[in-house]
This record gives sequence, C-alpha cells and structure tokens, in this order.
Amino acid sequence: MADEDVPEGGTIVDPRRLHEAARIAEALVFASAGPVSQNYIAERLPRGVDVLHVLRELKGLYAGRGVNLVQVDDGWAFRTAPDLSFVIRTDETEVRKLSRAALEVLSIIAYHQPVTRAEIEEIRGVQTSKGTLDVLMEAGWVRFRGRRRTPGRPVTFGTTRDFLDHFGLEELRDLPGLEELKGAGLLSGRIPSNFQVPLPLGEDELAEDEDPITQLDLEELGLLTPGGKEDE
Amino acid sequence: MADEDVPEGGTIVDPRRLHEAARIAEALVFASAGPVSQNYIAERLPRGVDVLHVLRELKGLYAGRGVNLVQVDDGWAFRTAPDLSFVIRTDETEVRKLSRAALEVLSIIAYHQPVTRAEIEEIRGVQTSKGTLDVLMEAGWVRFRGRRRTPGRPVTFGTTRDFLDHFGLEELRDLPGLEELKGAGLLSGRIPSNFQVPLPLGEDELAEDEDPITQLDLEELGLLTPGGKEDE
Amino acid sequence: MPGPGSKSQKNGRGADAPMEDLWQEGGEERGLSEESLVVDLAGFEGPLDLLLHLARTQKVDLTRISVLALAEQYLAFIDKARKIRIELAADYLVMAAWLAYLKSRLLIPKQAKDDGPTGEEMAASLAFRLKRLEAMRDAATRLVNRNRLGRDVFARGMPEHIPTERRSAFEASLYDLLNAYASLRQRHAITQVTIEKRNVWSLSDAREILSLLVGGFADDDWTALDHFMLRYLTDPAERTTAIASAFAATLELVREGRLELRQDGVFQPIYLRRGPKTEGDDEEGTKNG
Repeated sequence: MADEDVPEGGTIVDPRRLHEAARIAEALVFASAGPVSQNYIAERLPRGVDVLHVLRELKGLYAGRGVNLVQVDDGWAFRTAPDLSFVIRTDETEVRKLSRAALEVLSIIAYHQPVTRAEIEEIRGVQTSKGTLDVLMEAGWVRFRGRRRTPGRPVTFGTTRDFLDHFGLEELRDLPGLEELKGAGLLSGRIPSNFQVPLPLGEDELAEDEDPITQLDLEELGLLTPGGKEDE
Repeated sequence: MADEDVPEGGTIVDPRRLHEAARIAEALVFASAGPVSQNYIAERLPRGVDVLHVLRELKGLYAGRGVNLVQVDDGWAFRTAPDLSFVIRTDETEVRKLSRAALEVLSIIAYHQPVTRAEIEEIRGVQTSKGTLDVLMEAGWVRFRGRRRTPGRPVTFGTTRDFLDHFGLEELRDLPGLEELKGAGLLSGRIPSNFQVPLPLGEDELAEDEDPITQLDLEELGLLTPGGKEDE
Repeated sequence: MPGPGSKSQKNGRGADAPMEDLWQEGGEERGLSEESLVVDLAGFEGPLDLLLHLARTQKVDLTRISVLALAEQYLAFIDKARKIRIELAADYLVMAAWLAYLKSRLLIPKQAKDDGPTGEEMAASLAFRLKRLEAMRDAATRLVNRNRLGRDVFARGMPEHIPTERRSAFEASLYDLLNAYASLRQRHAITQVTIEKRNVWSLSDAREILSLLVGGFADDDWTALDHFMLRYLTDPAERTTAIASAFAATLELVREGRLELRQDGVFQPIYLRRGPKTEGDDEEGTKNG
C-alpha cells in the first residue's frame, strides 16, 4: 500500500473493486493465446484501478502455486511452475493426427477385412506407400491376419482389439453400414444402386480362402521388424 | 512416490503434501486447453493422495476467481468465469452456428440417448435431412454410440465429452430440465398414463383397455414417420 | 489473444436471449399468422410442426388441448392449401388422412367389439407427440442459451501440453475414420459410374436413312414423317430421339433441295416428298458410310 503509484483521479482501494479487477486481469491473461500487454489489461479494468498494482498482487497470489503469473517480453502470461515441469513434460510422444491416406487405408481394412494390400490399392485407386501400413501397425490398430490361398499367398490385413477400443466399438459389426452412412449424411444419395458396404468378418474368424498366419510366414516374408517388436 | 508409510487405501492428510498435490493437479489441468481426466491426474499425484479431495479443494479455491475449475464428465478443466465473458469476448470469437433443425436433433440426441435415427425422426415427425447428423458429428458433439439390440440392429447416437464441455455441463444429468422431462414421461417413448386428453364431446365411456400405447401401436397407426421403413 | 479494439461490452448475451438470434436462419418467418390463415408451408418442418403451431394458438397446456378442434384446424388448413393448388408433401396428406380418421373415431361412439385403439387413445398419443416435440424445442433453447465454450467461457489460450492416456501415438475419431471411408468409396463410385447407353439417333444416322428412303418415294407423293418413322421404329423409347433427329435432318435436306416439306397447320402431321435435286446427284455427303 505504501509504494502505490497513484494515477490521475486517485486510486481505488475498495477491496471488492480490486478483487473484481484481479478477476478480469486473471481471465484475460488465461484466455489469451499470447502474453497480454499491460495496456490491453488496463483498458479493460474498472476506471481508476492501478493495473500494475493488480498484476503484482496476482503475481504474489500465484507465486507458491502450480501455475505462476510471469512477465514475458512486454506482456503477462501464466506458466506452469518450473519445478513441476517433470509432471508436465512427460515421456509421452506427441499425439499425431492420422493422415488422410492412413485413415483411408485403415477404414478399408476395417470394412473389407480380411484384405490384401493389392485389394486395398484397388479400392483406393492409388498405390499405398509402405509407410502408411507401418504407421497403422505401429499404432497397434492393424495386424496381419493370415494369408490368402491364392497364387503368391498374399498376406491379409485386419484390425485389432485396440482398434475397437480406440474407436469405441464393441465389435466390428458395430461399424455403420450403407444405410447408416447415408442416413448420417456421410454418403450422399448419388451412388450407384449396386454400391455396397461390406460387413467385415470378425477378428478371429478366418475367411474360407484364408490360412492363419504363422511366425514362420512372418519371418519368411521379412515382415518382422528388427528387434522382434511383434507384440503377440 | 516414496510414501511407504502410507497404509494401503489410506490417505495423506499432511497439509504440506496436500499442497504439493494441489500444485501438481493445478499445473496439469492448467497446462491443457481441454479437460484432463481424473485418472490422468491421479496417476501423477503422490501416492496415497485422494485425487477427488484435492480437486474439490482446488475447485473451492478458484470458485470466486476469474478462472474457475470445472468438471466435465470424468475430466477437469479451467475455464474463465462466465460473468466475465464481456471482457474476454472479441469480435473474432465466433461459435459454430447451428440450424434450427440441427439444434433440435442435437437436443433430442442429448436427452434421449442412446437414440436411433428412426427415433429422432419419430419425435420430430420429419425425416432428418442429410447433413444434419453429419454437421453434429463433425462438430464433435455427436457420435455413433453402438447398436440397438433389436432386429436390424440400428446404430444409436449419443453425445460426446466435447458436447458437455461446450455447453458447460458436468455430466448428462445436468441437462436443463432433465428430471422434469423424465418425470413427465416425455423421454420414455411411451405415453404416460396420466396423459389423458379430455374429450370435446364429453364421452363417458371409459376405455377398458388400459395398456399404454406402445411403439408397435404407433407404427400401426401410421404415427411413425417413414424413416424406419427402409431398414432391411 | 483478444485483439485490441474489442467492442464486446454490449453484446453480452444473457441466458434469456431469444433462440432466433442464435439460429442460422434466425428470425425466419413462420408460414402462418394467427389472424389471417395465410397458407404457406415454407416455414414448417413437417406436419407435426404445423400441428404444434396450430395447437399453440389454442393457448392451453398441450395435455389439455382439444384434439378435435386441432384436427379440424389442420384439415381446414390443408383444404385451403389444396384449393389454391399448393403442392403438399405426402406426409402432410398422410397426417390429414389420419386426422380425418381420428375425427371420426372421436365423433362416433366406440363400437362394442372394436379392437382398434379408441379415439381417445389416438388423441392422447397425438397430444403426447406434440408435447414431446415442444419439450425438445424448449430444451434446445435452454441448451443453446447456456454459457458456451468459446462464446461465454474460454479455455486456456496458450496450452502447454496435451495430456493423453492413449497408448497409441495417433489420434483419430470414429467420425474421421467413417468420413474418410465414405468419401473414398463415394469418389470411386462416382468415377466408376457407367451411364447406361441410350439409343440415340444421331443427325447423320437420320440423314442417311432419310436419303435412302427419299430415293424410294414416288414423284409428288407426300409421305407423313411420322408414318414413315413408324415403319422403322419398333422400340417406343427410340421414337422421340428418332423424330427429333429425323426432323432436323429433313431441314438439312430441304436446304440442299433434295426434299420438300409441308405442314397444314400447327401440330399437324409433317409431310415429305422428293425435292427437285434428287435424281442421280449422290456425289457428296449423303452416303459416306
């Protein structure tokens, strides 16, 4: 109180008004996408309130807490307390959004499983880069299911239990069908009458022309990632 | 971490440790824009600390401030106090505008979930135009929930945590007027027995048949909109 | 960050802000005014919406409306609409038929051995549906007027960290997945559409055929275009295209002097006969196939 600098018109000292001013300053700094300048805050405080006083009070209030009010460049910002960085900066990798291509491949695998890579490419009409399938395998959503009993014995892909968990599905049959995709507006009415959305085959069932995949197959195909990273 | 003196299931009451736990919780929630789940916080608190206790204390601490701690479903988030919106809102702040139909569908889904598309249409008496559900799902407020265990296994819709977050609801039970609507039988799909319409003619004859009108009856009566007819 | 020059002081929306303000098509006129029964269905979302609007004009609790009076109002409305030839969607007519039936059930005493629902039950179910729809609309209004994130309350503007409990390092929602699948399949479905081959007579086909035929005409013999097309066309689906192309071809042949045309009046048959330049001069154009 002693070192208060008094602006024109005198300083408000009414605690209720000061509290209100502090609330405003607090909310402004919190919601802002960058440090907020002192002037910007001052313009929004009740007339006659000393902005610096309010901010210093706030700074003191937050000093011992998990979040601190700090002065950055020309403005004010909230930052988590430096000593708590160990909780915030965890070992987690940053969550990445799945790319459009990966989403497409994943959805084809989900609906058309068991499906071979050639079939995926046929449905998409473009070549699928190796990386896309790798990403989906790495995410733990896609797995090798078996091998098709056709020349070349191509590997078939399917989805995993983690896939169902992540997308909140109880079973594959819960994937919306043609009518439901239309009903939800995801498919427009302008589709040919012979258009079909397949009913995916359950995870554990093997298709008639499908053999289960074996460890040997995986090794033979060179599909095992270095370091024996396969989970099951 | 090293709280070996805490008995199984016991809770820490040492104020210093509680304060430390509060700081961590505060920092975790503060650092994130979206709600942080209670489990996530619990895993990062010192062992033996009752996470709910800590969060409730924090909630009380922030209650009168410019930033409040709010609960959203199983998560916690800091939000600016609603009464300060006038200071924070800028010309750029724009929330998604919904069409009248979309808003109606959204509230039907919120109050009747899990609900099928046919049921939504039955309540509104019109077919849901393509794109209405699509818009709601894209906004992240509505999701496919599962399938109804009835013939045809229709897909059901429900709301998301983002929906709760956006409309400032802690949980679905906080939907405005939910209890009254339930009490009035308006959410059950069945006509409550007290829903008697006095006859303009003053007919005395009482119906012997006291069964409530069932969904099946409504279908027979043609009261159900054509929405469900295509379900093969 | 809140930009300078924000002039937000005044537009703080209270909880009682009218819903219309918040709708996209806010302030849209309803199709019906209470006094003058102006027939216009544009503002209504189906028959139930119209009925609800009519019921509100009774200004009583929906549990106590006179369903009979409501049915009559609706039927009167539909009649009026039909009189001035407004095209009514089928569901409005279905509702009208049902209400007419309901009316008869309410007016005629219940028969002793009648298994169907009584008029009262039917009326109750209608009143219930109206009440439920109204309740949902009220709920929507209350919902939209709540303190909304991004409008009334705000999240941390400068998040430092996105917590995740997902073990997977990738994020995608079911909606993203389904949307990707649906648009992919749709894209390909459309590119693969094969338009059914329509049997179309091209102008040159018609010209060729006509030229051949004209050769067979006797001098001064008028032949109706329709008539000689009939000889050729067994498939009725082909007729329109054939006549159109043939007529265009005749005009071309007339210009070249190979054909003459005659029509006695509007919509009368069109007659053809050989023109002055037919004999022998086949050298250009007519036959190149």
